[in-house]
Amino acid sequence: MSFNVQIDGRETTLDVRENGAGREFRLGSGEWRRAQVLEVEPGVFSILLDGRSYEARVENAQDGAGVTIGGRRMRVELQDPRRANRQSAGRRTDGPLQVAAPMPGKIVRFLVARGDEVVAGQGLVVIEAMKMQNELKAARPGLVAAIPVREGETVSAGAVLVVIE
Amino acid sequence: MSFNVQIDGRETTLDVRENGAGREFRLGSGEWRRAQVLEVEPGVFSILLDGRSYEARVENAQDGAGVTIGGRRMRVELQDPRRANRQSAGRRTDGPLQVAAPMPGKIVRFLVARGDEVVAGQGLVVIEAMKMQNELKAARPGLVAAIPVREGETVSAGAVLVVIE
Amino acid sequence: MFQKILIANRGEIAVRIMRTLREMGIRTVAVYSDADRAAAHVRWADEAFHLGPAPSRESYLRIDRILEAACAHGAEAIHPGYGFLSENAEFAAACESAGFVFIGPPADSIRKMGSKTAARELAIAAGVPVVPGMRDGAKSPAEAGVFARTCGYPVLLKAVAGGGGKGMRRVDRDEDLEGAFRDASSEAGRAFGDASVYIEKLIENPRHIEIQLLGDKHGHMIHLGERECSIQRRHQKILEECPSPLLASKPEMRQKMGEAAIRAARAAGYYNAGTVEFLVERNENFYFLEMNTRLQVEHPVTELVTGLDLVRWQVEIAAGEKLTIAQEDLAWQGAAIECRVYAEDPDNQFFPSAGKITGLHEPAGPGVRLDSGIYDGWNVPLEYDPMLAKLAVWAGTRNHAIARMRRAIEEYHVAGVQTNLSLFADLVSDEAFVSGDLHTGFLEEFFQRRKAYAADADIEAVAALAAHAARPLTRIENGPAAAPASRWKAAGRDGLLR
Amino acid sequence: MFQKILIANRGEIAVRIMRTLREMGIRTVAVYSDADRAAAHVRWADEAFHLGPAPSRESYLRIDRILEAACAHGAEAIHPGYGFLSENAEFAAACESAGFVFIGPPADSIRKMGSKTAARELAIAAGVPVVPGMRDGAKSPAEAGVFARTCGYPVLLKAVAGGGGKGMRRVDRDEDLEGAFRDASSEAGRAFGDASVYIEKLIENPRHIEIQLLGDKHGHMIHLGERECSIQRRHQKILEECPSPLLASKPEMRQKMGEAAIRAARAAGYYNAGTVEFLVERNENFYFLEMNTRLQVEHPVTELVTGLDLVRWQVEIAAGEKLTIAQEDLAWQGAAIECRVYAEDPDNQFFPSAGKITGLHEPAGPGVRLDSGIYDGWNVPLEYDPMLAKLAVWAGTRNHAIARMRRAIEEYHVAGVQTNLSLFADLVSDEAFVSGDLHTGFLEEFFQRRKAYAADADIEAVAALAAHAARPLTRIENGPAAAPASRWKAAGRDGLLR
Repeated sequence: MSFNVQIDGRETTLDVRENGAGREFRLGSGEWRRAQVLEVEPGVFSILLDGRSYEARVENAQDGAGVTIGGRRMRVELQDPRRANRQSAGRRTDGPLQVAAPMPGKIVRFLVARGDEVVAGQGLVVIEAMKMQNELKAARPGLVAAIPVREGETVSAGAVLVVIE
Repeated sequence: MSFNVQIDGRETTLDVRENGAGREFRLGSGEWRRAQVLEVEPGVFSILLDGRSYEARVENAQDGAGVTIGGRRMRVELQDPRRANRQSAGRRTDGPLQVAAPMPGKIVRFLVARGDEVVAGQGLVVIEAMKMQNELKAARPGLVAAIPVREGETVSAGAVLVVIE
Repeated sequence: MFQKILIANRGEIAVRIMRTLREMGIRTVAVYSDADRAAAHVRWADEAFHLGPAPSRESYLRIDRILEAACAHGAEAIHPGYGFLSENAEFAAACESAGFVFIGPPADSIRKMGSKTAARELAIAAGVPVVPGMRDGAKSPAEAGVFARTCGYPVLLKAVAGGGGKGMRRVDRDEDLEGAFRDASSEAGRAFGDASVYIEKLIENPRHIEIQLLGDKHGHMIHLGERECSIQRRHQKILEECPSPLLASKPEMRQKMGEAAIRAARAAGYYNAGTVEFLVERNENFYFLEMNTRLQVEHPVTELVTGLDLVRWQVEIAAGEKLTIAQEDLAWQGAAIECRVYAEDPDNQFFPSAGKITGLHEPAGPGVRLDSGIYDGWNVPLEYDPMLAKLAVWAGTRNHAIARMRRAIEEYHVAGVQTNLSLFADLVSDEAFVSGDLHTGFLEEFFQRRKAYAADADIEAVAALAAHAARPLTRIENGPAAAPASRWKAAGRDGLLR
Repeated sequence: MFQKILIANRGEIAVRIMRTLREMGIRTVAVYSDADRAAAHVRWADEAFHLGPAPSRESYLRIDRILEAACAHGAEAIHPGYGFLSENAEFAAACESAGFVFIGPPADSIRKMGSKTAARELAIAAGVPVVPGMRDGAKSPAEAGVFARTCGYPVLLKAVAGGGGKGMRRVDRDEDLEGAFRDASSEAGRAFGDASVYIEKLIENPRHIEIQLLGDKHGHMIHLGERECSIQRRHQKILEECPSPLLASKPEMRQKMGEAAIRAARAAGYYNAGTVEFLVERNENFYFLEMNTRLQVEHPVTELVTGLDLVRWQVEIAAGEKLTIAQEDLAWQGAAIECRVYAEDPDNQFFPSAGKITGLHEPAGPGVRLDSGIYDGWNVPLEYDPMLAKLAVWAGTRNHAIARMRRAIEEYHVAGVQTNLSLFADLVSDEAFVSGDLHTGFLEEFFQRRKAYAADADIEAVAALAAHAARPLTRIENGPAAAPASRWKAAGRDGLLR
C-alpha cells in the first residue's frame, strides 16, 4: 500500500509491503527497509529500525496525527492517495477566512471593527481562557466582514469570532 | 439491596438503598449513612464519607476483591445472600486437599513422598519461580495421597502438585 | 503542633502542601469547586469540603465558604498556597479573627507589600535600592532632563496616572528628551485626563533574581539564597533555577542581596516564608521590584539546593516554633532547575489547551522531582490556571542539571492536551541558555533562533511508521464494531517470535 | 569519553544506568530476551539487540551474544549492572580482550573477591578484621575448646566441607562443646564424606553495614560512607539506609570502617565502584564479610546523601578519568531510605507474583526518587528477579525520611500483581524500626509483632462500598455485551451536580 505523507508540512510518500519474513517500508524514493513496530501501550509504539530503538507516541487530532519521539513533536498526515485527491479538492485556501475560538473562553475585546482592513499577523480579538488572555491573529490579509459575537460574551470552542474576506 | 460481606475474614452485612436525594448505606447494624462514590480512574474510587476523603483501589481476584486504601490492603468478599447460600454449599473444607502451584514455575524438589503422614504447616514441595525458591506448606494434616508431577518439571499456575487426604 | 490544616487552594500546590502535612502527621482538609470533585488534591486529602460552582469567585475566592469549611472540619490553621487568596490581606485577617492561624505573614505585612508604590517607599526607607526614578511628576522637560542626566540614559518616561503603556516613552539621548516629554505628556493627558509624566531609569535586559526569606515570629530571619527567574514569557516565569548563574560564583553579591531583602521584609514586620524580587543590571546593580508575601511556585529549586522543606518551615513558624537555622548554617549544594509545565499549545501561540488527559508518562529516576496535580483520565478544567505540573531537577553542577532536565523532558509525555514541554526541550538545548547569560528578554530572542531539539535522520521515517501503525483497521461494512487494532502490532509480535 | 555503551542487563537497573548515560550524551545499547521485547529498558534505549530466548542462560548470561551485540552496535564499553554477569570475572576478561571497556573492576579483582575463602584470606592479610574462626578443622573437641574459650561463647561449629546448615551447631557453653562437636562431626561425615569441623565465633544479631568505595585507575580511592542493610528476609536485603542509624553519630567509626574497606579493596588491586560488607556487633566490633565487585542495588541511598552520581563516576573511571573527589571533600547530608519493591504476595508467603500490570500510580513530590523498570500494561515475566522498582526517599533527618517513605508508600499503587508495599507500610511505622535499633534478625522479630498500618474506624465501610461500586452491572440476558459500568459512578456524579 502507498500513502501520501506530510510530516510537519513536508510531503513525501510511504510504501508498505508484505514480505515472506515480515513487513517492509519505504519512505519517498529511499530503500526498502525493515522495521519492527510494537504497540506497547495504547497509542505508544516501540519501533526498532536498523538496531535503533524509538518510542513514538501517537495522538490523533482532527488534521492528522501528532507524533512525539524523544520529546520532539511532529504533525503527520497520512492519506491513501485516492482519498487524498478527493479531500484536497474540498480544502480550499481562498474564500472567507473564519477565525474561530480554539477553546472555550470569554471575549475580552476586539482589536478590529467590521470593515477594517487587516494585514497578516494583525491581532483581531483577545480571548480569555484559563486565567490567560490570548490574542488571535489574522492568518492572511483581508477585510473584516463580520464579527458574530460581542465583547464580554462567553464562547465555546469552534465559535466563529471574526470573518475575514 | 443487602449483601453478605467478609472483610479480611470478618463477616458483616452491607445494605444499600436509594433515597430521594441519593444513595445511603449501612454496615452491619450501624446507622444509615450517606457516601459519595466516584470512579475517578478505572478501578479507583474516590469516596467522601462524613467529610472525609478516601481513595480505594479495587482489584478483582478469584475469591473476592482486593481493596487498597491508603497503603492498607483488605480482602473483601461481597455476596448477594441468596447466591452466597448456594455457593458456600459447594465450598467444602473436608475431603482431599489439592496443593496447587500458585504460579508457573519449576519443581525443585519434593519434601514428602506418597504415603507420608504430614502435619499442618509441614513443607511439601519447593518450587522455583522468578529466581526464588518457595516452599509450599500443608494447610492441614493428612496423608500424601498423590504427587502428580515430578522433580525438575515445569508447571503452570494451578497445576496440582500434591494431594493430601 | 496543629492536628489539622485546611488548604485553601487546588492543583499541584495543594498536593505539594498535603505531602508535607502528611509527613508531619497533620490531617489535611481540601476544598473544591464543582469542577474539581475528582481532582488530585481532593482524592489525596484526608478530608474534603465542597465550596461551590467552578468559577473561582464562587469557590476558591470565597473567604466566607473557606472559613465555613475550616470551622466545619475543625481545622486549626489555613495554608493559602499561591494565587487565589494567598496575597489577600483581608483573607489573612479574616482567618485570624475567626480563630484560625493563617500560614503566612501577618495581614499588615501583606497590605504593606501589596501596594507597589507603598512597597517602593518602604524599600527606600529601609535603604534597599529601587529603580532610580522621580517620586512625583516632572514639572518641565528641563526638570526631567536634570534627572535623566543624573541617573544616566536610557530612561523611561511614564504617565503618573498611567498603565498599559500609554504615555510611556523610551529616551536614549538628551536631545530627544524634550520632544518625547511633550508627546508622552499629551498622550497621558488624553488617556488619563492627567498630563503628569515622571521619569525612571530604564533597566535594559535585566535579570530577574529573587531572594527567598524565612523568618519566625520571634524576630529571627534568614535568607535562603536566590532564584534566577529571567526566563519569562509575557512577564510570566516559566523556568527558574537556583543558584542564579550570575550569583553562583559571587557569594558576596548573594549576601548583599540577601541582606537587602531581609531589611525590606523587616520594614514590613514580616514573618513566615516570603520572596523579594529584584531586577539586576549587567553591571550587577540590583533594584527592589516587589515582595511576594507567600510561597512561590518556584520554591522547589530552593528546597533542592538547600535541603530544606519550605512548607514544613511555614507550618512550624505559623505554629509559633522557632526557626532553628542560623544564616551561617545554610549551604547551597549543586544546582536545580524547574520547568513549569502548562497545558498550552506551542504550535498555536501557546493557547491554553484544556481537556482530558488521555495518557501520561512521568519522568523519574536520579535527581528528578515532579510536583504534579494531574493524573491519567483527569479533565483539565477551563476555569483555572493551565499549569499542570512543575518538573524540577537537581544535579551537582548546572551543566549536569541541564542535561538531566533534557533527559527528564524526553521521558515526560502528556497526551490529550498540548503542553509546552517541547519548548523546554529546545530551550535547555540552546547554547545561550547553557552559557547562563540570561535576561528577561531572553525568551523572545530565543524564539527567533529556536532550533528543534536534535534528532537523527530516521526520525521522520519512524514518525510515519508510527502514524501508519496507529491507524485503525478498516472496518468491514456492517461487520462487528471491533476495537481498533493495529496491523503492525501483530507484525511486531510475529517478528518477536521469529 | 565513550560515544556508545552497551548495558548488559535489564529491568530497573538498565533503565537507571541509561538515564545517566543519556545525561552524559552517550548513546545506549539495550540487550533483550524474547520476554523483554516490550520491556522499559528496550523502549528507552537508543539501540537494542535481541539476545535469545527468555531463560537467562540463553540470553542475559550469554557472554558470546553480548559481545556480538557490542560489536554489531559499535559500543565501546559495557556496563554489567548488578546480577547476571556483573561479578563474572570471565565476562570482564572477555570484554577487555574483545576490545570493550568493562565498566567495573579488573577481572582479577573480581576473581580474588569472588571466592569467599580467598577474600577472607586477603582481608586478613590486609589487616581487616574477619569473624574470628579457625582456618582449618579442629583435630579434637579439646582443640576446639581452646579456640572457643579464646574467642568467647557463643560459637558456631561448621563442617569444613559444609553448606546448607549440615554439620552446623551453635554452642553456648563450654560443657556443651564436646557433645556438639561429636554430633556435628558425624553429621558432616555422613553428609559430605568429610568429618572435619571447624569453629567460628557466633555473631549474634549483627548489623549488616557496608562501605561504598570509589577508586580510579590512577590509584586514588575513597569511601563514600556506609549503608545499613540489616533489614533482610531470607538473607535478601529489602530496605537499606544511609547513614546507618548506628554510624550517623560516630564519624570515627565510619572512618575506621571506611579505611578497612579501602585496605581490603586495595589488596585486590581494585578500581571503579565496589562495596565491602561488614557484620557489626553490638559492641561495635566489625568483621569483613565479603566484597561486592559491582554497583549495588541500594546505591541510590548513597547518591542521595552524598549528592554524587555513582554511575557517572563508574563511567568516568572506566574511561580512565581521574576521580577528582578527595576523601575530605565528602559530606553526608540528611538521611535516605530505600525500599525494594518486589512482585510478591505478602498474603501468600511472599510468593512471587508475575503477570500484567493493570494499574500503576507512582509516588512523587519532595524528596522522592523512584527507579522503576515497569509501566502500566507491562507483563512482569516469570524468568527473572521479581524486583519491580526501588523507592528511595531523602530528608533532612532520619525521622523525616521515615515519614516521607510512609507518605510515598501510601501514594504508590501497583495493580495486577501483588507487591510487598504493605509490608513496608507496616515496617516503617514500627517503633523499633523508628528507634533505629536494627540487626539482621530484625524482620523475623517484626513479623511476630507486626501491626497493620493504622487506619480509621470507617475504613472497612469504605472498603465495602468500593467493592460494591466495582461490581459490574448485572447484564441483561442476551442483551448487548456492554462494558462493565458502576452504579455508584453515576450516583457520585449526581451528587456532584446537586
